Amino acid sequence: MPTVEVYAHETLGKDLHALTFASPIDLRANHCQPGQFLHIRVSRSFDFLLRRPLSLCDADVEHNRLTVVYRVSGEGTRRLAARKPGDLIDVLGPLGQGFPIHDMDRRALLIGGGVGVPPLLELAKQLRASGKSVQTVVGFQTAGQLMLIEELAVYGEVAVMTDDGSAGERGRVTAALTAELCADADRYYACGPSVMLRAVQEEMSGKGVPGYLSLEERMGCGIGICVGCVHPVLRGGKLANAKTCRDGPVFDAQEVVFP
Amino acid sequence: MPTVEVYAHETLGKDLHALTFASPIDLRANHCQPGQFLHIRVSRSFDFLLRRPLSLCDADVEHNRLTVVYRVSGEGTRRLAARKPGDLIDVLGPLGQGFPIHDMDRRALLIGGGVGVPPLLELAKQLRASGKSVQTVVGFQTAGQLMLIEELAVYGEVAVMTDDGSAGERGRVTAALTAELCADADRYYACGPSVMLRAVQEEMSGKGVPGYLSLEERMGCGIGICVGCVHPVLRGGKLANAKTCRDGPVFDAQEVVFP
Amino acid sequence: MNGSQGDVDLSVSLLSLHLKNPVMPASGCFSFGKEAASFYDLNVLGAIVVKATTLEERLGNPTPRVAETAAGMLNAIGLQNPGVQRVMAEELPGLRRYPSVPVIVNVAGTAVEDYVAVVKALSTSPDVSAIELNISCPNVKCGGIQFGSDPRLAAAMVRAVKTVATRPVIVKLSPNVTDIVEMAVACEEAGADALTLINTVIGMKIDLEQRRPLLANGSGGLSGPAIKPIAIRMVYEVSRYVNIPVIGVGGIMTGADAIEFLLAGATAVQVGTANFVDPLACPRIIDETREWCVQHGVRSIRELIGVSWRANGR
Amino acid sequence: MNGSQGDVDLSVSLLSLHLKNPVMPASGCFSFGKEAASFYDLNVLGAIVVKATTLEERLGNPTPRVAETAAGMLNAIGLQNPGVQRVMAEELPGLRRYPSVPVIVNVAGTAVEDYVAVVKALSTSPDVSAIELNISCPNVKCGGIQFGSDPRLAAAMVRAVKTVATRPVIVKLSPNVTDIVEMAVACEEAGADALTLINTVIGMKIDLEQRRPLLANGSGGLSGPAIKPIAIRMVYEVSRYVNIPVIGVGGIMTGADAIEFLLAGATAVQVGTANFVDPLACPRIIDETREWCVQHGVRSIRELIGVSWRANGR
Ligand SMILES: Cc1cc2nc3c(=O)[nH]c(=O)nc-3n(C[C@H](O)[C@H](O)[C@H](O)COP(=O)(O)OP(=O)(O)OC[C@H]3O[C@@H](n4cnc5c(N)ncnc54)[C@H](O)[C@@H]3O)c2cc1C
Ligand SMILES: Cc1cc2nc3c(=O)[nH]c(=O)nc-3n(C[C@H](O)[C@H](O)[C@H](O)COP(=O)(O)OP(=O)(O)OC[C@H]3O[C@@H](n4cnc5c(N)ncnc54)[C@H](O)[C@@H]3O)c2cc1C
Ligand SMILES: Cc1cc2nc3c(=O)[nH]c(=O)nc-3n(C[C@H](O)[C@H](O)[C@H](O)COP(=O)(O)O)c2cc1C
Ligand SMILES: Cc1cc2nc3c(=O)[nH]c(=O)nc-3n(C[C@H](O)[C@H](O)[C@H](O)COP(=O)(O)O)c2cc1C
Ligand code: FES
Ligand code: FES
Repeated sequence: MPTVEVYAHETLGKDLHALTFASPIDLRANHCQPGQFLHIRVSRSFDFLLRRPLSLCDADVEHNRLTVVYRVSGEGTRRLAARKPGDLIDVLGPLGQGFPIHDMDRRALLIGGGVGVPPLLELAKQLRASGKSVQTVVGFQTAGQLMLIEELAVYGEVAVMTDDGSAGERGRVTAALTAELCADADRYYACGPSVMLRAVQEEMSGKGVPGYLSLEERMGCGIGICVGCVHPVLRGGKLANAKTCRDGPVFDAQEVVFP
Repeated sequence: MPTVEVYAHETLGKDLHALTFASPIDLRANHCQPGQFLHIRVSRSFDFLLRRPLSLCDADVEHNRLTVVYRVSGEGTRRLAARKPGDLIDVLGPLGQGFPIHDMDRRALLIGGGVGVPPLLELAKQLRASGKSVQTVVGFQTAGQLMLIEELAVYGEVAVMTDDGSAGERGRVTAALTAELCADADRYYACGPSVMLRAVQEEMSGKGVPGYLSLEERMGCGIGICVGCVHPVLRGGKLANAKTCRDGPVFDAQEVVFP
Repeated sequence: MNGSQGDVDLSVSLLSLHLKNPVMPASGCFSFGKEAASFYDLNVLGAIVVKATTLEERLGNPTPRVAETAAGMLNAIGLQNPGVQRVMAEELPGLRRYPSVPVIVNVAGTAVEDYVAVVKALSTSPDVSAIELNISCPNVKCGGIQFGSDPRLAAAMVRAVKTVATRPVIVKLSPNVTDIVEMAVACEEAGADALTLINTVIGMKIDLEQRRPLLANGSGGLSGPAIKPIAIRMVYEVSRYVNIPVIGVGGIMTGADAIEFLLAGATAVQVGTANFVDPLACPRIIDETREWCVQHGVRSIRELIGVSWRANGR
Repeated sequence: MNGSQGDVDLSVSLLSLHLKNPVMPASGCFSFGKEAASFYDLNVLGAIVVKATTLEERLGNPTPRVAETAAGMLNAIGLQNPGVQRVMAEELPGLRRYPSVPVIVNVAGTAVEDYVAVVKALSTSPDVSAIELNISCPNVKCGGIQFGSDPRLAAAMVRAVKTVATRPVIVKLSPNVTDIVEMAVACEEAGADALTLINTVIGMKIDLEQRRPLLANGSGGLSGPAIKPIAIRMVYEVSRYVNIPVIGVGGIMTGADAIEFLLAGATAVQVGTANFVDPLACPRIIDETREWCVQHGVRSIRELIGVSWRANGR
């Protein structure tokens, strides 16, 4: 499988890392979409048999490098955190359907929670590159978990929410989705935990803004062959189980059903 | 478990390595016997759940270091071969009963085959240190597998046999056990594959020379708790299954029964 | 690869089917082939086994459906599939692109009548080379597992299906039984043309933080290298006892693993979980199998089948 | 370790026995304790389970008796032991040095009368706190496994043993059955005081160079992390069904693994293969279990038992 070299591995905060590696595909020849993910083996050992999905956070087309930003949340990501520049890692991707960018849009609202924030960075970059204005709202449990705020601020205003009020405003991201903010937006793009996405979906559909949700499910294969990662969607009036790895992770918010 | 630092890792030949590491026990305070073994985890991964037994080949009391010499013969030893100076490895031991040195002996005959040769080096050293003369016969399949010949030659004459005649004399080690050579010997010490040990036992008992055999069995634990590594012995006229890890690996040749 | 590999004959006969090599993806671990086809040319495969097909569409179980374990994984997919009519109309025709690759359709259901109806439907399809009866899915209530654990029920099922099948019928057995040989013999006597062993082993993982089973379904099926010794033992026991071919599956990650199954008595092998870890697992395993034969002077892979027990006599 | 750990109550009651913590070495993975005692003070243990004891001395199987597998190992020791009389005379008295540690003696045999005779003999020993009936050893012909796979035979065995036993009788079940709950219920109804699950899973490894099974015995028992999901599922199913305590065993390597078994419904746990990898496994697992409780605000480990199914109702 595609084995690529680690270029840089930075610590962004407690248990938070940015891993940059040679892209398994030629970025000049192949466009990669924000919201797509990389599927990474954290070790050759059978102790970590399955790959870990991590969102594309930055694509450096010039140097043909990709960056993922991840939080150490279990043994697998802990193992990944030990990789050093020059090490080889086994990476599949970018995989899946990312966030579509619509030509006619002028203003995009980006909404991220926790480890759902990283894909918003490449998204903001590509949105700006196609001339749209970007407004971002991100939420975290607590100040210690903040990430990528300055990087996102390069592309537009960033509002920060924390559950405990230790940074930005106290409250959930939905509290920041004021009528004012949303009236302006042609479209929203959200990535974060299920509870957040569900709340965002409700809030924004109430406000009549169309958008996209990037869903998170446990994956077996990441390439659409195990049917492990499904999420219910309404298609043609019928309930279906879509594969988040191949039909998603990004879905039109209208079709996503939260069970 | 005792984790010790690798001091040196040399390549002695194709797939043949000498690994030197800090002794898990203080060698000045604790005597270690030639023929004892170290029980080494080749990796933390569950892919290699069991430890690998490797014979003590050299004990450097002054620097408190131990050396094992091993051949890469499977995935576990291949993994071990990747360890570099400064790495930490998990080593238990030295374990088991080694070769006893008898005060009244004057001449010892050492007989080794293949990866049974390494323990003879520390044995030759200790025998010489206690004033005995040492004569060694070693056998290998072919010239490419020779090991430790010069090192052994420091302590006495070394006769080399190869199955294909590509080095030393052609033939099995038993062919070198001439009446002349054996007439001199007070005792023999043998380590090697089962077929060799069985032939040596027969040959030497015929010649009336007492001796020791170091046996090789697959081990579960190496510390006497799984009863996986047994070998039949005759004790008090009764057949018993002795643990090669704890009662051995070195046994009085008289009591060893080859099934 | 080197030139001398052309000398190794990897082909095996399985029932009326000629397989150019003994390696095929396992059911449920390859979907219907479309996705894998973006990674390699499926023509290299010995055969293809597609996902379990039921009479009606099934949405399967809620998520999480998969969990990682030591050297393995648990799944509780719950037989999600579009139903036999759509499988025949939408999925199977795409595999015509690989005419040298037999297509085996895995069939599941709740009652004997379901199985019979699905097999009847499939028997009209030009795209089906053989049927694999999945009487061993541990992940759905009434999902066939009762047929997989009672020899009389299994035999009745096989007999019923054989009356309508126009293709060879392979029965896939569950390892979650006291006596695998008894199950195998019951199926053989009822007319099974071949056996596949093993399906997944029932297992569970508890989420320590949530303090409840990690899979939404509670338990799931264990697969991957962890179960290889269980599968090898069952293939060994069954293949030396029955007179129909056995397809081995469980934990195959490398060519050496495939060889181990052949030595144990399998005529062909299926690769499941490995496809998730490495999308190129099947072609790699085929190459490694060939390479092993070259290195061991094996001219035809058929020489290896069952050697581990043939040497000892039966 | 830190000071607040004194706050965690790790003790559990198992039958009439008070265990200072729920962790004990598993039978056959600790011999009779002598060797482990050179690594640590056995007083830290919740209990000790000693190696299977039979009526007469047994030499066991030929070697190789052990083989490594992915995240596991196979063994076919074949019940080597010096026989019950010498066990009582030579092995058990040494454990008097650890008066706070109950000693559970694992009993195996061929016929019901053997088991009864061994239990009778052990019932006269002051060194035995409980009996663990091993009706599940897969590695000897007629080694008890038939009792472990037939609920009626198991029940008959338990009844016969209970008539002579003066100590609590724990029955250790085999996972190699179609219906583990049926086995458990049969033993409970026959008077078993507790159950241990699971013994090893039957498996095999083929030596590719020799082209025959690696173990001299052919098949062997699979243990280690590979089987943990199988054990967890059985402990979960059985403990929510029966009313006697369940001791969980299979693949425990860490404190988190022990916690997983308690959540699944085990009242205590046994540690087998881990002792081979790390002679200090038991004391380490006890420490890690305590540490986990501290970190999760658990005051008494008894709070955790069966929580994974209690939450869902029965
Ligand atoms: C499409 C997608 C994109 C993601 N992008 C990011 C990202 O950019 N940054 C980031 O920090 N995290 C991201 N995650 C979550 C990340 O995949 C998990 O945190 C990670 O897999 C945990 O692995 P572990 O070995 O540390 O945990 P363990 O608990 O040891 O993992 C065990 C198994 O569970 C799976 N698993 C555990 N937690 C999750 C989870 N939350 N989601 C999916 N699978 C899980 C693992 O992949 C593995 O198979 C993403 C998840 C998905 C589905
Ligand atoms: C007391 C003793 C001393 C030894 N001393 C040496 C030595 O000094 N130098 C040396 O090169 N070799 C020595 N060996 C052999 C060495 O232990 C094996 O070559 C090694 O364990 C193979 O491991 P592997 O992972 O490469 O092979 P694998 O085949 O992957 O190992 C799988 C399992 O089988 C066991 N195993 C495989 N081959 C052997 C074997 N021949 N003997 C015992 N267990 C085996 C492994 O330990 C492991 O548990 C000794 C063996 C014993 C019993
Ligand atoms: C995600 C997943 C889905 C599966 N679906 C099916 C199925 O639909 N029908 C079937 O007979 N077996 C199914 N299986 C079992 C596999 O075909 C195979 O028997 C098992 O996984 C053991 O092989 P492995 O260890 O190579 O994965 C499934 C296995 C997995 C992991
Ligand atoms: C080498 C070995 C010997 C064993 N001997 C016995 C035994 O004598 N009696 C018994 O009931 N179980 C025996 N077992 C089974 C263990 O007690 C335990 O049930 C099994 O190994 C699963 O636990 P583990 O995965 O922690 O090893 C033995 C296991 C091993 C590995
Ligand atoms: S992870 Fe396998 S289908 Fe999506
Ligand atoms: S290896 Fe376990 S007793 Fe010797």
